[in-house]
Amino acid sequence: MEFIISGVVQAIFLLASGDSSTWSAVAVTLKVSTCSMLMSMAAGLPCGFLIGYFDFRGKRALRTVLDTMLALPTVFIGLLVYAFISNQGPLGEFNLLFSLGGIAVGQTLLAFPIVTALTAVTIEAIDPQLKLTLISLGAGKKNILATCLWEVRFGILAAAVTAYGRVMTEVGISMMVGGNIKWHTRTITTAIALETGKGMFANGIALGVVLITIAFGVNLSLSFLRKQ
Amino acid sequence: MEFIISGVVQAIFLLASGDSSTWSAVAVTLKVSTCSMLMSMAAGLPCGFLIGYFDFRGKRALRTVLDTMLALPTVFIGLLVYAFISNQGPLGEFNLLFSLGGIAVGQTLLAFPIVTALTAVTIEAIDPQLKLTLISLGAGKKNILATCLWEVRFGILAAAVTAYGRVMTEVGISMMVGGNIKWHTRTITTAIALETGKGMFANGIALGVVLITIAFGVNLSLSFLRKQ
Amino acid sequence: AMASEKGLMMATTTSTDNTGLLDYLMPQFKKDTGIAIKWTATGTGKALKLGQRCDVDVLLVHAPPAEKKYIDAGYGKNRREIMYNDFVIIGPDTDPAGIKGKNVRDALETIRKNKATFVSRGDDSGTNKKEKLLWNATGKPLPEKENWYVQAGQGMLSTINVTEERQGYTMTDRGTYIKYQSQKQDQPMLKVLVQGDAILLNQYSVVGVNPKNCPNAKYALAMEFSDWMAGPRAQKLIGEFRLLGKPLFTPNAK
Amino acid sequence: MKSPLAYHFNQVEHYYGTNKALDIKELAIPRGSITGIAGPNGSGKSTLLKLMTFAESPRFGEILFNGKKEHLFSPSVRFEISLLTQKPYLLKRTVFENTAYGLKIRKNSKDIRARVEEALSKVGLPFEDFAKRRWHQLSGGEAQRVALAARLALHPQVLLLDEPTASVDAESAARIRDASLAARRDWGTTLVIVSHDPQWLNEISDTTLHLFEGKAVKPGRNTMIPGPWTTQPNHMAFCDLGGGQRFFAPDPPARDAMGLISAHDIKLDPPEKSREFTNQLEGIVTHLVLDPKTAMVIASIRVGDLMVITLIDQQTVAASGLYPGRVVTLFARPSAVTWL
Amino acid sequence: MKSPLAYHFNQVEHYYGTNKALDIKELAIPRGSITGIAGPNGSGKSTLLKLMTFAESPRFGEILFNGKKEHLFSPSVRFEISLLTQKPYLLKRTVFENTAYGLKIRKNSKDIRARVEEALSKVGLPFEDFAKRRWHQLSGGEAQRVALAARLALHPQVLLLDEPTASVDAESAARIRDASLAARRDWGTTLVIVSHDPQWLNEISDTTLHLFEGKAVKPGRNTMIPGPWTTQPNHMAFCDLGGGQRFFAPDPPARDAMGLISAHDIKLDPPEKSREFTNQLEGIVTHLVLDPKTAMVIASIRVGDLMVITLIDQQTVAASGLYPGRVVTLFARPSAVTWL
Ligand SMILES: Nc1ncnc2c1ncn2[C@@H]1O[C@H](COP(=O)(O)OP(=O)(O)OP(=O)(O)O)[C@@H](O)[C@H]1O
Ligand SMILES: Nc1ncnc2c1ncn2[C@@H]1O[C@H](COP(=O)(O)OP(=O)(O)OP(=O)(O)O)[C@@H](O)[C@H]1O
Ligand SMILES: [Mg+2]
Ligand SMILES: [Mg+2]
Repeated sequence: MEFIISGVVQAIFLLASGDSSTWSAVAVTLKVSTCSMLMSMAAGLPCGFLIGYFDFRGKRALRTVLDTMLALPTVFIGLLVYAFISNQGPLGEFNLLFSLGGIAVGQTLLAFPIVTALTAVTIEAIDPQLKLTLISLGAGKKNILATCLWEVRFGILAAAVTAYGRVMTEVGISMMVGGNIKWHTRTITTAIALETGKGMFANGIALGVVLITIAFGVNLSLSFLRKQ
Repeated sequence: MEFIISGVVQAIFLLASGDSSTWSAVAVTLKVSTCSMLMSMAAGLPCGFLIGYFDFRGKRALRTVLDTMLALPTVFIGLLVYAFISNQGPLGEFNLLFSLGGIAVGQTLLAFPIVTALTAVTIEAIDPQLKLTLISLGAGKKNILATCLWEVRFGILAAAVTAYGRVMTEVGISMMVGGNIKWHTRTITTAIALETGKGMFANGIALGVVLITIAFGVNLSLSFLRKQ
Repeated sequence: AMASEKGLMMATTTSTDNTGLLDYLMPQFKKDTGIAIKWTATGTGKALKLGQRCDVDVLLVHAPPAEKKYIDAGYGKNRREIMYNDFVIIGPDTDPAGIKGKNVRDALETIRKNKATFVSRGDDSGTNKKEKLLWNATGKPLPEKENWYVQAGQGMLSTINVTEERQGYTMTDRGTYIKYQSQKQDQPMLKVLVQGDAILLNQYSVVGVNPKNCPNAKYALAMEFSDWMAGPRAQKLIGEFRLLGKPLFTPNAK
Repeated sequence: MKSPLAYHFNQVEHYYGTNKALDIKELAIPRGSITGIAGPNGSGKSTLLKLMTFAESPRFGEILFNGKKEHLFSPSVRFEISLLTQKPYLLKRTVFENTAYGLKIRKNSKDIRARVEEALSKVGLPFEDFAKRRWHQLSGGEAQRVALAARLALHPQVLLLDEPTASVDAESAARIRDASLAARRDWGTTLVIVSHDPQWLNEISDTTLHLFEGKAVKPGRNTMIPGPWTTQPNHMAFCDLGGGQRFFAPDPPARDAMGLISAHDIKLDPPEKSREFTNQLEGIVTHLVLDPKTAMVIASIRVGDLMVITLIDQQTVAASGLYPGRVVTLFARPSAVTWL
Repeated sequence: MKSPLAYHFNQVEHYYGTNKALDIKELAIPRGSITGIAGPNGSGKSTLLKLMTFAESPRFGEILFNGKKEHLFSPSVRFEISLLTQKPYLLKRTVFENTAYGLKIRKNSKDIRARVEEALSKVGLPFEDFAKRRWHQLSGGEAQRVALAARLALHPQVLLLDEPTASVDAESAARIRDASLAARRDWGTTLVIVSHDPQWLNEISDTTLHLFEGKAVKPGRNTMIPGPWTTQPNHMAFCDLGGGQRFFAPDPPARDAMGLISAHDIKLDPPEKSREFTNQLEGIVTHLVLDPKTAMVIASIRVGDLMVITLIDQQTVAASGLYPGRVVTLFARPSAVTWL
């Protein structure tokens, strides 16, 4: 118990004192997660829209596959990405191993099914009248995509926030692909894992509190989007 | 690359040959994740319903907190639970540490915000007419809860599947609270982490494939719920 | 590995990193040689694998038999012993099985006979490999499936925590034990019961990645690192390194 | 002893934000009566019905149900009052399940099928064709009728219908009328029905409450004269009806005041000589409709842009040779105008 | 050269699953015409309009637009055809943004405000009161009118309106009529309008297409006699109208066949002696309505349960002293009945 309290105290100290290794991990976390969120949203929103909007053969099968992809363990994704970008892998020459780019690729793979699946179900719940309404007002394909997504913006926001939570907190990919290298690829979560492994539970808690504070800040700045 | 292929081959072998340590991990994973999904759904559905259905002061703030809870790192949750249930913790006498019950508690904490947040946003998107329609047909409070949830069953299903994916794949809690004890609390994901740590990448891939196969089975059996 | 000119990528075991040794030593190395070194701390098994797959340039590990096999397989080259610390067997103060003061072999025999809880790391790490070696030295098979033989599959400190919760015995490296001890404000529930046996020595070595296997590996820089570690300055620094006031590693480069 | 009144409104005001949507000083709805509610869009009709379900409470005033203060979820409200909303919502289930939903909630499970069949046939949907269809496999009018059937199946004490005939064909509208009348006859149901079809509403209801901007307009058939009013020095204001015709009335409370004149105050023959000034308007008969209840003829006469409504008995219509298309002269005393 | 026809349907059939919803052998809609579509619920009216937007393709047959085969998203379809759906959907935005949506898509951004203001005023919603309201802050009829305004703002070449006056008050219905006529006059718009209000529809449309079970009924005003028919040995079948009255017709194709008789074939005076047998029916006049276009009077006469429609000229109405409530005798030749 006592380590929780001292962890919280320490978190305040870490944030206030500008502890450089903490801030380095914060920066890495923000950079990587922002990047992977942007990529997964860019790919996942249109895919989710297509799956949710259209009826086609094999839709249910595709949905099942997508749902299964929600259960990809991060270590597994980490291993897959590693296989491709390690020196012996087909993409070895891009030097993505132990780099932020590599982590971002893996996290994109992690977030993509979440964004896609949740977008699809949200789009599917749209009033069927909307489709005909948009067409009847002269909306083209891109307008329909944009307007449908905007109509269900709260659902999309929820998808994004869920994916963001997943990306922010994952360890497996950052560890496997990033290597948890101090000052370079150490994210807050890999730092927590490290501290916890060392038995420095209070440090782990402190870093956890730091992460949650960041997440809170992000969500707070998104919450204006929730205004009706 | 080669370890991916050999991993997949090995996965088939593991499943077919009935490798006892693999099956033990499968059983543990299924037991724990089922248990934590049941608990988090039981708590999260009503909470999500209340948040989504009613308008109240502080709703937006509550939603922000909930969204932030989506970004609780699993190691952090693991540490919190550990603090409570370790021998020196306030709940030490229940002997939950290194037990499946302890993991289930932690995973419930992990899944609860996901179920709640996604349920809330789904319920919120319900046609405002539904409320008055149900009341006007004589629905009581429980009927309203049940019928609303059933009306948006695809959204609820998506929430459940997302939470399930999260629970199935988490490592931090199982490791910290369960202790990754072979034959007892070793889940597939902690086993993957272990194998990967040993450098047995093919084994990691194999176990990952096993996990995904299970998830696919679960999602396949849920997909009939998706029939219109 | 990394793109930078004079950058060296090392895979090492968690113990060197967790004790803070590398954070203490590596800035000196950089200062002396101008080589920017980065390291990823993992289990010994994974560290060796990363070297085998050419993702790192040099290894700092502690599993001599595995290292030898590794070099024989052509993955590693130029193994150089740098330092050692030692393993100890710890257990509850009350010592229910009664192993205190015994030699390793007798102690393990006693544990087996009494079916006293023994927590193994079970993660194929250097420590775990050593432990299995000790069990093998008793001449009987590893108690893989015995109920009293708990395989934690985690790092050393977590394993000690499991041991404490279970009131069992375990084998640990001394560095981690010192950490554990200090975390318990020097009143640990688990005490050192068996130590000092020659077989308990824990040898750390630097192994270069074989350029025949990995043409891109920076073998020259790796050797520079190896030389520096074995050199007088680093050896002295290692000897002076204190964790919580206690010496941890004994330099023994030849 | 139960109150003879199903509903009693007392100084009820309801707001959306700061926007007053309803302001009913008093309203008494007897048990077993059929009350029609008419009024332009946004006049508060749906709001009135919503308050009658107790799903929302009025900001001010009180509503008694069967003489008692009531609240949502009290069993007498829950199981006895049923509302057909203006845009009915169908549950994402089959037609059968939609119709049976309320019955299942009432744990009234033995004769569900019979009740559903009865209710569907009342709205003209053959059970065999429709029971198994899913909610989205219906045309607009069919969906509307399924929603009504779901309410009829409940045999409620109070049935509130918000535009039950919107987007419903004429035959079904007649069916809905018959079903409403049968509900009163067979189950003693009190009905409150909103509709924009004055003829249909008139055929069915005992009395009609006209709402305007949330307020109840005096009962009976009225012509509304929306202004604007141009005040003259002699306290007589006039409203331009178009086509050069003017309607005079004394002292409007505001330029945009809504004037009301009862159908009984519009005459086809010139009044006996009196000192009072009389509006004299020329118009074309457009509709002559029989009021089946009073056996009077309701005549709609277009005067400029205004539709003036008057009631004439059948003999007079026959005698004066009135027919749609005929030009007639109407007379009305300015002092007969009341203000909203 | 553009085709003089806006739409041309050729052997069009459309199905939902195996259920045939529409079966139009031929249909030609000239540019600038106003076509009314009438018919009972489920007769395929909304389906017809949906096909006219090209949002869906008919299972069989082809639809030409301006003489060409068209498809969704072709610019001439996208920007020129606008449909008001039966249950209009408002975007979760303000009234202004809903009304301006189509304009913004057209990148027609300079006079958006003026256009929106114009469109809203056409449906009787003051810009100041409504522009800033959000979609859910509207009554049912107001929402319906906002949706219409969004279409009017586009000045489309083709305007398809699915029950624009459902749940709209009488004054607004008149406004919508005027706006539709103005659209044709000012922009040459072709209108196709579905409505269940025959009078309103008649006032506005050049021709009315009656649908029944997906098929077009012969044009003009008809009375439908739904059967069932009881066949007699002499090949003459009859349908019970209630009140002991029977309508005779020869050879119905099926027991439940729908018989049709034109208003012109229903006479008020007995035919000259002829060998042919004549239906003789007693009924009560219920409505006399002026058809402003033909200046004829449309008389609705209740015979048993059936509403029979006939057209009479004003002189005859005046001469024969017809008034709502009067009992009259109608005559109709059985051979005048056609079958659907
Ligand atoms: N949720 C709301 N928020 C704000 N204003 C509302 C809301 N609902 C209705 N109003 C306004 O309250 C007034 C009354 O609305 P109500 O729905 O009762 O009208 P109505 O008589 O049923 O009209 P209609 O014939 O169009 O259905 C209208 O001016 C409407 O704009
Ligand atoms: N999505 C659907 N799936 C199956 N059947 C449908 C579907 N939509 C409509 N139908 C059926 O097709 C027929 C024609 O429907 P349509 O909506 O065109 O009727 P409508 O003439 O517009 O009726 P209404 O006056 O009730 O609006 C009806 O029998 C209806 O039940
Ligand atoms: Mg209303
Ligand atoms: Mg329709």
